[in-house]
Amino acid sequence: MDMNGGPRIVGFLCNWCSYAGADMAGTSRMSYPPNIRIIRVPCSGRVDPLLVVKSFQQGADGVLVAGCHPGDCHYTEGNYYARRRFALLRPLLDFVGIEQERLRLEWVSASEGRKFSRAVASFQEELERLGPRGHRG
Amino acid sequence: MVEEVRDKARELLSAGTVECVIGYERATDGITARPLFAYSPEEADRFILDRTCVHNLARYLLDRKGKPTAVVVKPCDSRTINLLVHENQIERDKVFAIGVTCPGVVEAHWGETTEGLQSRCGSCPLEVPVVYDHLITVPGERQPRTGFPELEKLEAMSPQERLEFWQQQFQRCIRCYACRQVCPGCYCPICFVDQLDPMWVGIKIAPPENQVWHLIRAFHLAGRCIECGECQRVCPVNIPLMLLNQKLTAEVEGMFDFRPGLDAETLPPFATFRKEELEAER
Amino acid sequence: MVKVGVFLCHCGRNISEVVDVPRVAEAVRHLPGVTYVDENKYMCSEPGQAAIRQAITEHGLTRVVVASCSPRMHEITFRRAAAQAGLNPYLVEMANLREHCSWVHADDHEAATLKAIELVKKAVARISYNEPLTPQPIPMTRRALVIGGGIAGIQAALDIAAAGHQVTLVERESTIGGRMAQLDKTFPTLDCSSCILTPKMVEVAQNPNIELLTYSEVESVSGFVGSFEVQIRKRATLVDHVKCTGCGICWEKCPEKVPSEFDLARGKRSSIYIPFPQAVPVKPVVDQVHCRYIKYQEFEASGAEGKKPPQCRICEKLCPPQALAWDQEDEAVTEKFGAIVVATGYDPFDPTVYGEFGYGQYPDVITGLELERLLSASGPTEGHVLRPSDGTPPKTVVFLSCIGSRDEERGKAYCSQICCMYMAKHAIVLKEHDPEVQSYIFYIDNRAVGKGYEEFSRRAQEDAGAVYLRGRVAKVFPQDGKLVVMGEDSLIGRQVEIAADMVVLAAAVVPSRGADEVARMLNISYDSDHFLVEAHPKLRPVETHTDGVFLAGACVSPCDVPQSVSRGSAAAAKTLALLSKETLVGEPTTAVVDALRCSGCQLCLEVCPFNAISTQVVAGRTVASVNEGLCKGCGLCSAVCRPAAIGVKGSTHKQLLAEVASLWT
Amino acid sequence: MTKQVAYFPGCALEGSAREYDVSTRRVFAALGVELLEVPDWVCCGASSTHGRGQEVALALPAHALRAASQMGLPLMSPCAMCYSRFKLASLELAHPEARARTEAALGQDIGELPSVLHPLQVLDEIAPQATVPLDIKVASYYGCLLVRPPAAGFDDQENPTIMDRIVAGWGAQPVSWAFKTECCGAGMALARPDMVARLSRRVLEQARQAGAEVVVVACPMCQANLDLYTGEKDTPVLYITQLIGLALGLSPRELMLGRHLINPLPLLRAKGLVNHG
Amino acid sequence: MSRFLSLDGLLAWLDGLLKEGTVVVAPTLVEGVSLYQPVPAAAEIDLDGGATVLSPKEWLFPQSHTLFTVERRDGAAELKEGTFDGRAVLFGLHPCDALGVHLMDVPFLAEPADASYRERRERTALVGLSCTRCRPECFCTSMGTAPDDPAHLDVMLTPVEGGYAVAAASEKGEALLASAVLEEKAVPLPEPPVPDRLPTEDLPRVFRALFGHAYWGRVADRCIHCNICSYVCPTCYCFDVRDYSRGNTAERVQSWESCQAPGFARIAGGYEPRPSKAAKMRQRFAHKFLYFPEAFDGPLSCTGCGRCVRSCPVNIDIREIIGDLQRIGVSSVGSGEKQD
Repeated sequence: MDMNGGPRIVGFLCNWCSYAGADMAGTSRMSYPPNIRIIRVPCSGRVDPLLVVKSFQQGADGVLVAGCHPGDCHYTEGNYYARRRFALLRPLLDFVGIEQERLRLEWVSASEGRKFSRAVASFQEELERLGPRGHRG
Repeated sequence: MVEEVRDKARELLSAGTVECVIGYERATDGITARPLFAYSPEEADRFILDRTCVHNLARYLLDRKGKPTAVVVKPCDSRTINLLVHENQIERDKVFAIGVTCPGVVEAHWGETTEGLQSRCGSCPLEVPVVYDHLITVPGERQPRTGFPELEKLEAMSPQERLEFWQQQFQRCIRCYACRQVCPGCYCPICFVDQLDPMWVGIKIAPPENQVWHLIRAFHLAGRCIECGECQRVCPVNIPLMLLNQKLTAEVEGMFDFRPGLDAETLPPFATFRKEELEAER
Repeated sequence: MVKVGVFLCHCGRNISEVVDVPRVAEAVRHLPGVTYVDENKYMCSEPGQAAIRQAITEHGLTRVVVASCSPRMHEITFRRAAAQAGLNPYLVEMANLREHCSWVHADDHEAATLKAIELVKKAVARISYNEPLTPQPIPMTRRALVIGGGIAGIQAALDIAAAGHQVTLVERESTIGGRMAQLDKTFPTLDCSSCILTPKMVEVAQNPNIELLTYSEVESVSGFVGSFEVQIRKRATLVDHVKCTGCGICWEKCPEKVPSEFDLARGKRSSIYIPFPQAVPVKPVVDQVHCRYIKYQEFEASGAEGKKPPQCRICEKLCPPQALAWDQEDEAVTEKFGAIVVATGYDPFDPTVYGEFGYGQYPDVITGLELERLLSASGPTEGHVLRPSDGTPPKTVVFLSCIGSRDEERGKAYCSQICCMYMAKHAIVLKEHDPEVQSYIFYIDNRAVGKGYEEFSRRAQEDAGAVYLRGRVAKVFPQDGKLVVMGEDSLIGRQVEIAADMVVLAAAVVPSRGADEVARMLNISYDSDHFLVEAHPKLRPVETHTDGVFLAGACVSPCDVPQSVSRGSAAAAKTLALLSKETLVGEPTTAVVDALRCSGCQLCLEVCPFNAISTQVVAGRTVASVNEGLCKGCGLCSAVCRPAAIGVKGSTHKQLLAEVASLWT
Repeated sequence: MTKQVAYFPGCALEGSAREYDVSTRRVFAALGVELLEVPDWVCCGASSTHGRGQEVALALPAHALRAASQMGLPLMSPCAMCYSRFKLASLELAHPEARARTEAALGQDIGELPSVLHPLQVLDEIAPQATVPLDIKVASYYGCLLVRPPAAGFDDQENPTIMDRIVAGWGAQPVSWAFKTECCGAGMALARPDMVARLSRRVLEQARQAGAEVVVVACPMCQANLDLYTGEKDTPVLYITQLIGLALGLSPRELMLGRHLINPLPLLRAKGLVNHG
Repeated sequence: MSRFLSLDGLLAWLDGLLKEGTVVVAPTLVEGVSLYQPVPAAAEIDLDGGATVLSPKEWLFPQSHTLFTVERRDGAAELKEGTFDGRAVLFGLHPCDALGVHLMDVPFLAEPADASYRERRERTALVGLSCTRCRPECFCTSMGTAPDDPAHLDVMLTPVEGGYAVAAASEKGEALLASAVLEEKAVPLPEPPVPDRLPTEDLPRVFRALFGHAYWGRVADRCIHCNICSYVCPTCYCFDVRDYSRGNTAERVQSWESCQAPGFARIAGGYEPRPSKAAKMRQRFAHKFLYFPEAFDGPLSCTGCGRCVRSCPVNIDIREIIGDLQRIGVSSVGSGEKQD
């Protein structure tokens, strides 16, 4: 079901801040595009580049990794490592033709339901602008 | 200078300083080189040293953990030693590094060699090994630095063009894993790509699988590739693998001012972080 | 082959009015592994849970997927339900059809239903890789360490001991008692501080469950909750405390008098001394900086020329039990503890940064704590308040509040909490001491929040006639033998000047020196003001991010005696909850290493925030090994492990990969 | 240590406070610091001028700042008001937009902002070389502008010590007192003489109580007010440069000691700080 | 007199075959790499290219292919086999590669035959091209074929002035030639070139004798254990089979595998039957010169094409190894010090 129903987004959300932030968006009824699939992980620092690359291979148009704001990591440092990891993965993806805009790292706290829903919406727009991925896994 | 290698080897072997000296000898085509493992002073007579000595012999230290070994290293190869020491794979004091200065090496495949140097030599930051126990100076002008010309060519393309370029490359891949086997940074007991549980990639040899393999292979070398270029040299179907490594090398140097293997102490990019950094790159 | 039961919740109409639940049920009925599908109006209700339990037993389910609300809401509920039916609780997964679906896609029922189907598929795909997890039991050393012998530490130690557990109380000074011991009276009841404190101090000394280590400091801490290895340095007192009877001859006769730290240099002590009469233990220590005999020995050792200092040793000559032990040396002891209470207390802020108030320049400008010593019967003036300059009793006393508090410019941003009340107390007590005393109190806001506090500060104004002036003081300067306090009464908008005999500065409360080192040893964090940080400011106020380490008293934030005591008891309660167990059960979701896959590169050691990873040799290869006691299951190690050799239980590579692979199928 | 500075005398030192200008030039010459006067300098923008709005408040001082910058030297002005204005202006000009607006108004680039100095800061770095022992009790009076606002000041805003340190270095005995930074009444001398009188007298009273024989100042306004409203007893008020001049053996005439309302010479003679005159 | 096919005639013939839906698999140049690939038009064929990097086994025994897929619908499973039901021409085989195909037939067609191999094999005709020159790494004559040997081929073409001398070697070949425009004329055949000859006398016995010889350790020293030699080899036929499942569909995939690969034949619990480099290395040659001949009485499992020699990154040279072993064997059969 390529682009109809909107671009496919895989969201890796840290359990402590961002997953709770997504819950907050729910409890506050802040709607956002339905075509995101959220995978709960202990920490944004847990997200292995392999999972991102596999997501693209499985046909994702975009991958969102969300974690606690810098300094707020439940495990004190996880998000800093994540930040470095994806800062390097993005240009590599871009280099092989997967536009780096397709991999997003967002800081979403447990109280930022609004920020989460906006992030998904704007990511969706971005991906629509980019169109379907040239080569899908 | 060839004699210097032979003499040093004889000396180390007869003194029993090391059990084995790894150097180069002439290959069966009579024009290229191949690795030689000398265990006795006599064998040392077969050592050669010239611009066809392309192999990164330091990689073999992984096969000789704990055994006192001497190895001939060019500047690029020498970075291997720092990398492997830092990553706790080898003990520095078990290694005797015979460093050779390097004016660059040629493209050499069985039965054929080029006049010009390998392109990767253009981006090599070194002329003298970063680590050695004995240094041999090889005469010859080092070629001027060219940076990463092919890299820039590709970066100038549109994402779509790059996509097509790499699909063309990856679909040729036969997954012989020579690139991995020859790489000094690829020493995992069971490579993720060979793992069946979970099956990250699996055995299927097809473009999507090949792409995952090549992306992760490159990423696993981010901040670790010591630019010996062996992966590209050994590829039987001429995939320009160094482009992927060079891309990451450039990014890592840009973001973290780090170039792997120049010393054995500095923490690599993924082992550390700075609180104030990279918010822009997000 | 797993047998998965899928339980779909309508959540009243919260889910079902958007998501076509029966359609979801149909769509997932034939997924690999799914052998049972059920719907319920409220899965979390007792009937709902009963349905799950029943299905597990009747259909022999080996996995349970509950598609309802957020796992953060009810994961525990459903895990418990499964456990009751004999299924390992970690074989339960949830699909979040409410917060992540029906509530956010209310405008598009079709899309929401399709998404719901995929969310359930995802959970089913994941769950076949769930493994039964049982928490690793951590052996509990049923013994606690309390760092700091102030009132908070004392209270914690007593409560822990009262519950019948062993506790070691470590105090840096030669006596326990801390700041409270320096106080004259306590607000708002005005009980004599030492009268209520001393009995507790004595109880500490006498309680068989309490090991008291004074004149000692914690040097290093390793290990984790249940078994902390702590190295404690007992500093040499040069007095054999076993022999010593505390008769007091030595400190009476010692000729070398030096300023007393306890009296904040307002009084003197001998160089072999106990800080104050009610000290516990009542055993003296030799001050090695000032002792004449030590000086003599050092001179001898140096081999310098010239006149030798006197040998002295009067204490030794006069000591009946011959307890002097000149060759005594520091002693390092290492002990094991199950839990640690940190009660390092506070220091007063140094007011000299406020040049305009002339503290240190004019002898009659003193701090509140110094006034306490002057008021104290055991203080340098035996409770007669006299001006340090000329020894005359002050008649006009002016108090300056917030010296270092609520001042980001030159002090601290925070409110020190206790000052308003002790200024009121001082006004009242001074009046009691001498009816002629007139107190003026310059305040910014009079903060009297606490039981009986407001009444108390009224009492200061109405009974003790203290004049409260709202405003900051610009300057204190001497004039004709008095201290002129120049300030503003912001309520009438006028400059006021008061010729005072004595000026008392309510210096801010700051964490005591060295608290940050203790924090580093325990791997707990402190804020920019170096106060130690709680696990949660509201809901976990005495816990820290390091399991088994608790906080008590003013090391967390400024607080008064009653608060310190309750914090001490709270920390004790938390400690006892641990010590009451033979073994601890931590979360089982920790990292595990597959030694066959581990390359031994040790990158995981670098990134682990909890130092939970070390190395071990397996079949001749050095590989990583996880200490489950320290591991918190964050998975940083897992993400940097190239051969995927280290994984986190409950968030394994297989589980996450299965979720990814299930998408859009 | 600075060997050359761009020197900005300012209006006061051209008129009422000429002795401050002269003594400053003499002392610094003697100490081997070359004062290069800012070419055709204009008003620094102090006193009431800068009240007219930010543009003029920055454009006026910017003129001298630019000059100093072109000379490649730090800008030094003995007048506390000028100093303060320059310092504050240079802080504000650090902000690009303020700078842009000012350069537009000026029609010139300001260039790299010079550091702004007060003579006290320079003197503080020079090793004293007294030839005449200054056996005299001194109250150093800083007034408001040398230390406030904190951003512009170069010492503790409530209890500054730099001047005490300097005079002590030159052999005098600074007294410890509390009114170092109290207001002298400043520009209100004409509008509210009564208030200025009260404030200034009080400052002098405090100095006397602390046992001071002379008060040293580093601000023309302070000098004028204290000198004028001296109260019942006469306490000479000298510029710090005059005091140091004495220590260097300069004559009262060279230091224009005669210009003060309270004649310091009797005391100074008594103290043996001047022999002829 | 023999049959002659002009160059244009050849192209027309192949394009004709393509038109009627026959798959033509022939050497083509991809980014400078010569590979056997199905071609869209005869013009794409790299006619005078020497030996390809990969051997033609790629077509009969693909790197990877799906044996079957299963789809699950409403509880019921539906199975689809991956079949080849077309016709194919494998064009441009040199005699060594023809021998290679034959050596693949031996294990794959021996009952019980490998269904998918047999299917492709039967539906594929082999059109050969005799060699006009040898490369330094060639040694086909040592392995029982020759530059002009038509054995195992359906059609044999010999390059001559302006075209090819054509010889049909089988009925399949004759049938295939039906659509070719052939001329009858006398064409002098060129002298076939002569490659190096290796001492292959009773290799199996020598291998058996030197099985535990330290020599293996020494050769293996420089081996990096990649899969190149096995993958370029026309006779290596090891493969692995795995199931891929995703949602309601599953797929059984067969892919090449190499005895040189780390973890080859590793079994549950991590046990490796051939842990040492030496044992791995020996395995490949022992298979070719000892196990295979013993298992299928006779033929050595090598064609002398020299691809492994050319592609090996560290110059492990099968010719050198045979030479060395013979030398050692002669000097000290059996007496080699035990190595593992």
